[in-house]
Amino acid sequence: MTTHSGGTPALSTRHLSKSFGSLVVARDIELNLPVGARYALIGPNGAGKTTLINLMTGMQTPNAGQILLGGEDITALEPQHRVRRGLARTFQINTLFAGLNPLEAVTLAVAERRGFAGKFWQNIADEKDAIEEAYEILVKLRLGDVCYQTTRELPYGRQRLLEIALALATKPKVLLLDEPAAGVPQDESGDIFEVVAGLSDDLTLLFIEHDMHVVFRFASHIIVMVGGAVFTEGSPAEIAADPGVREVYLGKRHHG
Amino acid sequence: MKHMMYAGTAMLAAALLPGAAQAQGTVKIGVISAYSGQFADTATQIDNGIKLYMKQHGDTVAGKKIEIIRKDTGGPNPDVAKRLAQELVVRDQADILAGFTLTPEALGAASVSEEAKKLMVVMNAATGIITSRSPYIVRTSFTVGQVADTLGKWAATKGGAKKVYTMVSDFGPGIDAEKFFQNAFKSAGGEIAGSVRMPVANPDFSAFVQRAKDLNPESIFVFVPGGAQPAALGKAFAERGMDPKKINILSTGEPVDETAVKALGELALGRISGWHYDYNLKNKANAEFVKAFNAEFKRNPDFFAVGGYDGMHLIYEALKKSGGKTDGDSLLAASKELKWDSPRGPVSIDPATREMIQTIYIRKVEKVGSEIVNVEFDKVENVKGM
Amino acid sequence: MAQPTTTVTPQSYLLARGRWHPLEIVFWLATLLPFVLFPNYLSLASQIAITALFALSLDLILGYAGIVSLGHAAFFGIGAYSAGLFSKYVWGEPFSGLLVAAALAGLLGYGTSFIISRFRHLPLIMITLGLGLLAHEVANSAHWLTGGSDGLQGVRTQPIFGVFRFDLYGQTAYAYSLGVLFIVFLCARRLINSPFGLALRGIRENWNRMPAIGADSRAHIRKAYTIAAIIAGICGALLTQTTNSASLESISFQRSADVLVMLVLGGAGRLYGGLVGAAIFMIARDQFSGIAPQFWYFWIGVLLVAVVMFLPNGILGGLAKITARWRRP
Amino acid sequence: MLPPIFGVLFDGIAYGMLLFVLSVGLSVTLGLMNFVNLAHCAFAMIGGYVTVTLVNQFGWPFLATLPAAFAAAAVTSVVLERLLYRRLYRASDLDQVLLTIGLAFISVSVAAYIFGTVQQPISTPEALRGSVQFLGLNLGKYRLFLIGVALVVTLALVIGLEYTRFGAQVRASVDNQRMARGLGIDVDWTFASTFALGSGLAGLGGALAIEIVGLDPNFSFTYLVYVLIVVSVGGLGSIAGSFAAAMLIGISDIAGKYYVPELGAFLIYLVMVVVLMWKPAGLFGKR
Repeated sequence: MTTHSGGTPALSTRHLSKSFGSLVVARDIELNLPVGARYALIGPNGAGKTTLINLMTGMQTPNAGQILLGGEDITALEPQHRVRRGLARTFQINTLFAGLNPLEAVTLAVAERRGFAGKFWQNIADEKDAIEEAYEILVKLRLGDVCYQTTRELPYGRQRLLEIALALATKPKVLLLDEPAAGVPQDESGDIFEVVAGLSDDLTLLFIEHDMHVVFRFASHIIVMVGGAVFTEGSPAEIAADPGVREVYLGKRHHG
Repeated sequence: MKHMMYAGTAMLAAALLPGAAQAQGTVKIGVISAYSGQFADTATQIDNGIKLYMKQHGDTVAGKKIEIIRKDTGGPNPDVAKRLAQELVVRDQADILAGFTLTPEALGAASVSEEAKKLMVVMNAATGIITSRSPYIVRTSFTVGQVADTLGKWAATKGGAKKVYTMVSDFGPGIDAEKFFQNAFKSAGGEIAGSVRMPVANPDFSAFVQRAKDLNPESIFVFVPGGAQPAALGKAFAERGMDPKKINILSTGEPVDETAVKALGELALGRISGWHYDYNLKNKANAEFVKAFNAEFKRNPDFFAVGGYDGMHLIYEALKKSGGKTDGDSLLAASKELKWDSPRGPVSIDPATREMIQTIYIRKVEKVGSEIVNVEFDKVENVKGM
Repeated sequence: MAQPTTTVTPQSYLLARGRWHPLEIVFWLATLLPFVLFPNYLSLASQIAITALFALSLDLILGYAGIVSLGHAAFFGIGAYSAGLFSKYVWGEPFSGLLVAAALAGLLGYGTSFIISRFRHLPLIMITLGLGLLAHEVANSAHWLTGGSDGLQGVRTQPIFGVFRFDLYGQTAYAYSLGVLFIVFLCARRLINSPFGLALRGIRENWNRMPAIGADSRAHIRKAYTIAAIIAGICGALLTQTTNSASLESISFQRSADVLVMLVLGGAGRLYGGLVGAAIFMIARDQFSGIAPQFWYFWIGVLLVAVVMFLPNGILGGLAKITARWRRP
Repeated sequence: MLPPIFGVLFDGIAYGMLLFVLSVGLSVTLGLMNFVNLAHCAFAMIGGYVTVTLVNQFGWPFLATLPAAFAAAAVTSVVLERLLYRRLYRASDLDQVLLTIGLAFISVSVAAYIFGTVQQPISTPEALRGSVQFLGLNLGKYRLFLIGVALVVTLALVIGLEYTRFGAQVRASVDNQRMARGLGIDVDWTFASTFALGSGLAGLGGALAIEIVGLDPNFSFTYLVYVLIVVSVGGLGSIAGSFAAAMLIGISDIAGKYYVPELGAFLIYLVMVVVLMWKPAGLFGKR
């Protein structure tokens, strides 16, 4: 079932549940992400995919269940502490620092990780290593040429890349990508996923994506969610062959 | 920066030396007052008093032209008042500082008057300590102690009160009023049944009035600042069924000022107060003053206005006596001997304290014809400031 | 801003952002002009410098971290009273008074920062307002200590360095206030260009993203709030020392509201916004009230409305937009 | 016979109702339109001065001036809305603060210029003076009247905003301007009339307030803090919330002063801080 059997999973959830009154958005979710995996999370709108990411990253609090990062229980940790332990995410809707430029934003993320963001007595320009690290990340994500432009003036596709750059600057062990190419024209979305595919093999990836071509091309493993619960999971081939998936998801997609 | 400072000092010295000579023909009076903000009406009335006096007596005294420079403090800001006093002395070459709606303003400017040796005429601010802050301060209003002490003594003796509950606003003048009234009342044989201090910004008094009523005292002494509160307090008394005709409600003048009495109407009947001035006072000087004031400003004068009016009188007379000399010492010496018939009755300056010696009237709110007014029925003469 | 060229490395770009602009040097040279050109206005200049510093301290939390406070005068007042009480009961040396005031205000700021950092938007504004009003009531009810509404009596400030007396012309007062303003400004400027300054801008730009890059926004806010409180305390102390008075007005809602208006008028989120706003507001007020002591509110009101209509984001914000338009025709 | 504290509580409720009428308009404009209108009490002051002038100069009966106070404040606000406010619907909160504080400044000096700085006296009709006896309590007639007016206002607002076509349009425009325009709703007109309604209520509150708290040119600022407290404690845009908050503030203020007068000045602020720390969005707030 898993590509890397044995060893502690990079990220796992146990009996993770969340509901608002009678509306259940996460039902007893059990997941294991092996180290270095490339997982896709699919499912119809309202299946609870983003909620799951919110729960795992601590932006929402579960009613029950645990989240384990590299075997450590992080359920009670605040979001920023999960990030510092190596669990990063991007957002489906751009959640960027509109008034900063990419260099500043990524440098800030690096500064937070390196623990000197509270230093108020030193010029930021003196932090040469951190600035260079930030610049390297930007270049890797093809943002080197626009790194001095204010974020809000960047083209939309570039902003999506900056989402990923900010997450990478935290040097995550596990990266959760919430529709990284959402809203990007089809021809550009390939670019974004190529960048994603080029990320280090040590990095464990989970991404939400609707475009099945992209999913089948980049994922080593697919999780299907429906109605707040895991419907099924398996290799791309298994999922493609699963008639149930076709019915609940692929079938519905044509209506949605 | 040091260089700049020395350069500045040199320039200043040069600029200032001829200063005294330049102001030969005019006497400049800097009026520092809270013209804007919550206390604007007080400042307006003081200003009306000043304007009326100058209209009646001309703007030339002892051969010199009087010029008024008005400065706004915006409220009880000692720092602003001090700065304005400095500017008046340094920039405008003022000879006399005057006005002072509120105690903090007067306290802020006091040090300037002392350092620059300028006569400072306090036309309203009424806390006792003010005159001790600079030897050049003369006050033409009153002190809270002067009124509260007199009323306390009067209430325990002639007023026949035995047990009093006191209700005052929780700020300087209120606490002064409480202290002076209680001490005088007790030393004249009365007993204090209890007391409460009420927040300064207090729009509704029913809770405090109910507390007083629970104790069922035979007399109550109240102090609240002028403005909206006197009427609110009076209405609270009426609504809680405390009729001034049955319970002695004593106060200084503010809680039964003209606005309050007008707003309360018959509810105010029977309220007793001790005060140094009312537009309804019966004397010749006041009759003329009220008539002229009404003609000029379409409203009645109050104790603020008479403070400004008498303040100008003091300045005019002092200038006459000093023969137009405007230095602080000459004007102070001249002021100390003054004695005149003010609209508030015979007054004089106490040379020891530089406060007004004046009559404190004991009044009762009564209906005279169709009007409801404060009517004096007793008085204590020659009360010194304290 | 600067377009990337081959010669610009990321580091030199950031270095350049922190460099002094010629206009800044002109600005600070201009602050010395009153000594020569307006020697009779030095008392006003001194109070402008103090208010400008107060606005700068509000800018650190409002302009940079996006924390709107309507109770900032609480720290000003603590500084004012503690400097006054220190001179009355301990000794009147001004610099030690400044330090004591800064320490006490900072302590209070640090204590309340734990409450402040938990809230945002309207609840935050109203909680700061509530705490500010409570501080005012405490100062009023502690007559025995503060002198209540009469103000604190018996403040005696010694000459600076034992030499420079606080004189009637306000020379010493202005030199002292301006000196302190400049030194604190340098610190604030360094802070803005520091990693911490960047983090504060991050909080302002996107509160929700901060935890996702591993930032503890609340810790940042606690720190910023404490620093702002320290500076506000210094301002209060300066006012007490230069006027030998401390009053309830120093801790009032009006002072909190006024400084907010001045900062927004000048342009929040810009180092010079508070300074320019305070100077323009106070000079306008002085001039208008000189013309009509009862009605200067009218002209100040017209000024505010006009600025909002023609120069959004404050005077400096509006001017920046206009000059940007010039450069890119 | 009821113990006297009930009489005190009655006064507290009546005072709370006055705060409610003064504040509810701001709650509507701030909550529904997201506009920070710190000049709200200036509109209240307009209502107050209209009533005072009509009663004292023109001899109108007090009650007849109340609709005039409402109308004057509403009309003035529409003029200002068309000229100034409208341009700042999308501006930052801080710019809105600056504009409306500026207008409040202007209102203070205009009022001082026209009416003078003096406290304005008002004589209410005989029927509203004095008090009635009820179970041994003295209930002020004017306070009974205030409570009645507040109840009518509440009822009218709840019905008006929940059950009428106008209410539906307001809510639609607030939720999604573009969609509302698409549905043929005149969004500009809806906003302007909501604003007029809010300011008109302030004008009514200002007229009713004279008897209790007086009227002078500083009114624009004196009650601003109280109004903001009521709006934030109640929850933005919630009429029931403003009502509950005004009651809470009125009663806790008066009861606090009665039982622990030493805390008199602190209590309102403490209540606000505690409520907001417990429920940052206010008692009935949605966000």
